Amino acid sequence: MAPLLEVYNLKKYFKTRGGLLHAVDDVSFTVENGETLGVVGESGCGKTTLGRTIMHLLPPTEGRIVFEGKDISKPKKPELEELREKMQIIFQDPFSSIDPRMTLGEAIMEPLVIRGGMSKADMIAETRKLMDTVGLASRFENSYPHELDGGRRQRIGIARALSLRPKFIVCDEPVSALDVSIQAQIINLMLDLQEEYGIAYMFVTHDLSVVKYISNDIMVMYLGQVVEKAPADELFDHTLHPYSKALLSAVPIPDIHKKTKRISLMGEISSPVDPPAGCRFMPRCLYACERCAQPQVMEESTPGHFVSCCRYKELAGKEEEQ
Amino acid sequence: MEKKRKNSRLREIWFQLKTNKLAVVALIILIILIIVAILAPVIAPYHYAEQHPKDSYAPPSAKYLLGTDKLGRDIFSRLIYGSRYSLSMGVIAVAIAAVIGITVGSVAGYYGGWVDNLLMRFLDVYQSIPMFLLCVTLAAILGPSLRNAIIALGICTVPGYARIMRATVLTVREKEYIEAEKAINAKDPRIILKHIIPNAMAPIIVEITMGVGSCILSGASLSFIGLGAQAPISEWGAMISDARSVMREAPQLSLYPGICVMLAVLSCNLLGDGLRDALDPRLKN
Amino acid sequence: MSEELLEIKDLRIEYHTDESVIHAVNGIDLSVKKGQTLGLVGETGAGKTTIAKSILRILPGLQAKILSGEIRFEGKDLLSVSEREMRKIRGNKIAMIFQDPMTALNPIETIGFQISETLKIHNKLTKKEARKKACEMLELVGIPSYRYDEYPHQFSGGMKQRVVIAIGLACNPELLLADEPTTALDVTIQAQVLEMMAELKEKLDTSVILITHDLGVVANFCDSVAVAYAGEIVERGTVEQIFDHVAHPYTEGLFASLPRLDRRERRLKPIKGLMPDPAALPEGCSFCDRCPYAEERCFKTKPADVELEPGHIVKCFRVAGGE
Amino acid sequence: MLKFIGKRLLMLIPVLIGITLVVQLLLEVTPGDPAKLMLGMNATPERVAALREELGLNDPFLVRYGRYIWNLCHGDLGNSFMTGRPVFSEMIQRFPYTLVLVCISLFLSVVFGIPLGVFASTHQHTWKDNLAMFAALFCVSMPAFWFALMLIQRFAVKWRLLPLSGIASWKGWVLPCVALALGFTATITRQTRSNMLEVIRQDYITTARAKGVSEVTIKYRHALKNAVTPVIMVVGGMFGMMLGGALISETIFSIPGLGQYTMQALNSRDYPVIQSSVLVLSLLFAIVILLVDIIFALIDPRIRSQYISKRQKEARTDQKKEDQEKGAAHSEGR
Repeated sequence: MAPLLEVYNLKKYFKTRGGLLHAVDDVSFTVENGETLGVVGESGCGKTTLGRTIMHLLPPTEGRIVFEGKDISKPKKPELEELREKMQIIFQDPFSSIDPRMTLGEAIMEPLVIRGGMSKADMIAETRKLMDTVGLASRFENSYPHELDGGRRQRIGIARALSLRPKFIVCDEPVSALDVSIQAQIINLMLDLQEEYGIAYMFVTHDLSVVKYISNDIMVMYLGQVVEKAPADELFDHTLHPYSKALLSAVPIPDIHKKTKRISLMGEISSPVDPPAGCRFMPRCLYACERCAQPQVMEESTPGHFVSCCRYKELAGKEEEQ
Repeated sequence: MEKKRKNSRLREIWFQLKTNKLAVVALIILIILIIVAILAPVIAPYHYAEQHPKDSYAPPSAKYLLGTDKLGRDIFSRLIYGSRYSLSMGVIAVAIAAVIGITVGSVAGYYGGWVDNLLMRFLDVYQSIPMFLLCVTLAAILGPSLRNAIIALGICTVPGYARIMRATVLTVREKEYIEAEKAINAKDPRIILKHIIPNAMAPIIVEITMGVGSCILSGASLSFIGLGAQAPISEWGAMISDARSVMREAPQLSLYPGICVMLAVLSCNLLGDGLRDALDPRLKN
Repeated sequence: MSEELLEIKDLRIEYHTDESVIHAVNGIDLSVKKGQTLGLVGETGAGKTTIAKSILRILPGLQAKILSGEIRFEGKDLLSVSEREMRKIRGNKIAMIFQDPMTALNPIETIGFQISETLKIHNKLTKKEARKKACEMLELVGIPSYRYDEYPHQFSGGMKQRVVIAIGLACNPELLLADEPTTALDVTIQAQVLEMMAELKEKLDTSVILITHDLGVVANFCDSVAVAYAGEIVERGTVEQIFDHVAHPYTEGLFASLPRLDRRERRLKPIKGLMPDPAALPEGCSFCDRCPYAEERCFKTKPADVELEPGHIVKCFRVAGGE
Repeated sequence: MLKFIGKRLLMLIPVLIGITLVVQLLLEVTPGDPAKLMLGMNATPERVAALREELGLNDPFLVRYGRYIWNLCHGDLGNSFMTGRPVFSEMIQRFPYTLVLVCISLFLSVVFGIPLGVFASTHQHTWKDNLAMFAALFCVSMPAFWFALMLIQRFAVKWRLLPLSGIASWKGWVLPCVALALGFTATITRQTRSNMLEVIRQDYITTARAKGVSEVTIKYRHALKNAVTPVIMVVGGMFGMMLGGALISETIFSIPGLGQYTMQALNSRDYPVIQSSVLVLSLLFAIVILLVDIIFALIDPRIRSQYISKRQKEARTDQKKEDQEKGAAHSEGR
């Protein structure tokens, strides 16, 4: 079966006074039906822009997006409307992604109202059902978002996204603003929903541990480009790209007996405005060499494991020597 | 559900406003002023232009509550009628300015790009002329009358509303929930009417409340220099102007209308302050 | 013990707002040993920042009320010293680093001024000396000293946090209160900053209270841990005691709900429910509503501190049960 | 810095062109024939027509506008219809009076307004603050011309302490300046207070406190410096309002400044004078705004550095825009 979503060479540039800001630069990937693609990266890597571009909240600069076998790179209005019933988005900040003047019930019902074709009673019933699905007690129906805590607010966001029965949901850091205990509740809820409705997720986050939990495939981004892409376990077991390695090692592990050897990176992320042609990670990379100034090619090391680094083979060898 | 929500929103604002004693007092004063203005012919003992030549400069008495002026006109009645002119000056001028300003500001803010650029550059030029100077010039050119003064005031105060509306629309437009609305297929008119405008209204409401006050003030100034209400209309500023020539003989004549202007403007400002806190509890100190 | 640098006893703090009284801190006991790092862990609203600010006595004066308690620092009760004396301690003996480097620096002063200011106040240095010392501090936190005269907006988030740390450490304080110093930063930057902090701590022999919600950070940088929940310390002890012998159900739940890089599980075990409203705390144990082991007595009476082993103190009936 | 000033000076040009255009247009749509006005009620139509021809009033709009600009560039603002004297020399003569009046008033407002605002903010939640704030609101709500009359009534008529009008000695300046300054002082007080309260809440103030900085230093160095920056913006806008206020003040106190000149011209429809007044006063206003921008840039490093280093230019321009918008919103809020 064809993948649910295919993205080829997607680019999204913003014009700024300093020059072209390469927010997403030549990104390709696929998402299978009912599976989860995790997109990891630090702030400024373009992961959020990528999600919005696929949702057509931002028009892509270049590249092809294929959904259910149909090219949707430049959708016409009716197409786009149809598309948005199948693709939804959950935002990072549940505090700002719901109109503060809507009650919880109204907010969840709104997508149904806009789609139309349902009687008011049906819509109310459907809303209650959705609230139940995401674990919101019906007594909150007339509450305003500011009266609720972050976890419940994020549940509203999920219910809204779910209401049109989409096949694909872009989740833009949905748990980053939440406390650990609440975060776990929401992650479990999302996993349950995926199982029940067979939804595919594109899970955008900066948190590697979360992404490990929820993803089938993981894509690591740096400055608008994909540096490594692999099935989740493969990525964690055989990390190839120097940036992915550094990223992994930087996560403090909550176990006093497993002290990780940290790979300290030099400096900070460089400017995404008119970046040089070579490897974008080069200025911070411990293994940078002359070849890195050339444009990098994505290579498949083992089936399904892609890496965009000209030295990955040498580096893998080196590590074994050690 | 719809109705209930609107009510509860209003109730919430009222609840917040209630905690501010001064604002409540201001609101009551304004309501009284409006009632007085509407019922002026009923309340006032005399018509504002009615002259009693025999009773020139009469002291306060049961017959003339606050005395009379040179022509023997009852000051109290004139003040009551004056509320009609002064208030309408404020309200109508603000209405003109707000309607134009909100429209211009929303268009500029929502569509952005060259429309925004053009409108904003135009406002830049507009605002580089000192506001009161422009207003006086306009009023003088249109010819001195109450109506023309209101028009001049209205036109001159447009930029304030336009800028505030534009700024708020710009911030609201960038909010994530607007993006969320787009993601569920909400169309532009729905987004603008149901989400952007209601969320952008708060600063404008405050601005309008304060604006009524400042238009009453500027209106009075216009009348004072003879470019607003013309005799015998007893607009408060015009009354002060009348009284100016007899300041030695009857200083109280300029005192009363001044106090009236101040009371009305003060109430608007207090209410505006109160509303600002009520609409945006964040700003409350 | 004599080596305790800071000891907090039965601290209670309330916030009074227009509508309600928020019980932010409800009788906590804490201690920090000299040269050690204490990790203060807890979720939003657990009262962590309030504790830190109360040590420096910089709580918002009008709303916050310290009801009772004692904060002993070098033999003095900080809650009863004069404001004058307190000012000599702030920034000098006890310094604080704030969560958001973006807003913690004055936007219209040079970073150099902001570092040297504290030196001028406490060490009575001349302008020139202060500048020299501030430049050293900058180099110490990894910022070239020629950037002395630059303004905060010219620095990135991670760099700003370094500046904030330099301000904190400028006077060589005995105790550093670090309030979520890396939460606002990216992972790789967080690693850089934390590592630098740990190094400086060793070098300057400073004790640290590290406030965080990240158990990973605690495991890597702390000697002892205190777990805060709803204004109480529900469990405290050394890292070994907490990480290897979890006793309190909340701490247990916290560990279970953590997605882990180092393990393979398909499902997290979250704690059910939410933290109680600090304006209306339950009568009994504050965790009773969410606790999987809650018994009747948990709802009625507050559990007292139980010392499991020396230094490992838990607020729970279950561990006190005598098993 | 020079680049910044140069750039802002260049931006003045389109604004000036805009102003002249607006003024010309305004007069265009005005009912009434200036020629008739000049010759009085009982002029013959022939004389009116001749004068119209002489004044070039029959030429198309663009021609007249072009001529106006051309003359303007030569320092020729035309002759007054009423007196026949050149407007330019007349204005030069009157200009100092207005400038003195407005500058003294502005100075008074700032000198009293800012400390009062700081005072109120540092005494928040006490009766002192409440009283100061109510008094300020009171003053904001008071018609300035009425206040002027009350002052005259008390100080000149009743107590005879100060002259009724005219500026024969320094005493003559007292009342006009006080009258003009009052409302603006109150506005600055309110603005300063709310800025101070806003700034006091910021994290960097807590940082300063945690450093052991004394409360006094915190308030007067850290907070005030941050709080005053937006006030400067407001002061710029206020200058324009004061110019407007000068129209009335000068008339009431018979000060022979530009305001009085303009008022007289308005009453007699003396077009060249009206046109020139609006232009000159607006130009003055624009220059002050420019000065304010420069001061603002000097105080706020975020804007200053914009013209020093090119890095991150973008973000900072946006920041500045935002600040300006805020400033504009503030000055309009009055």
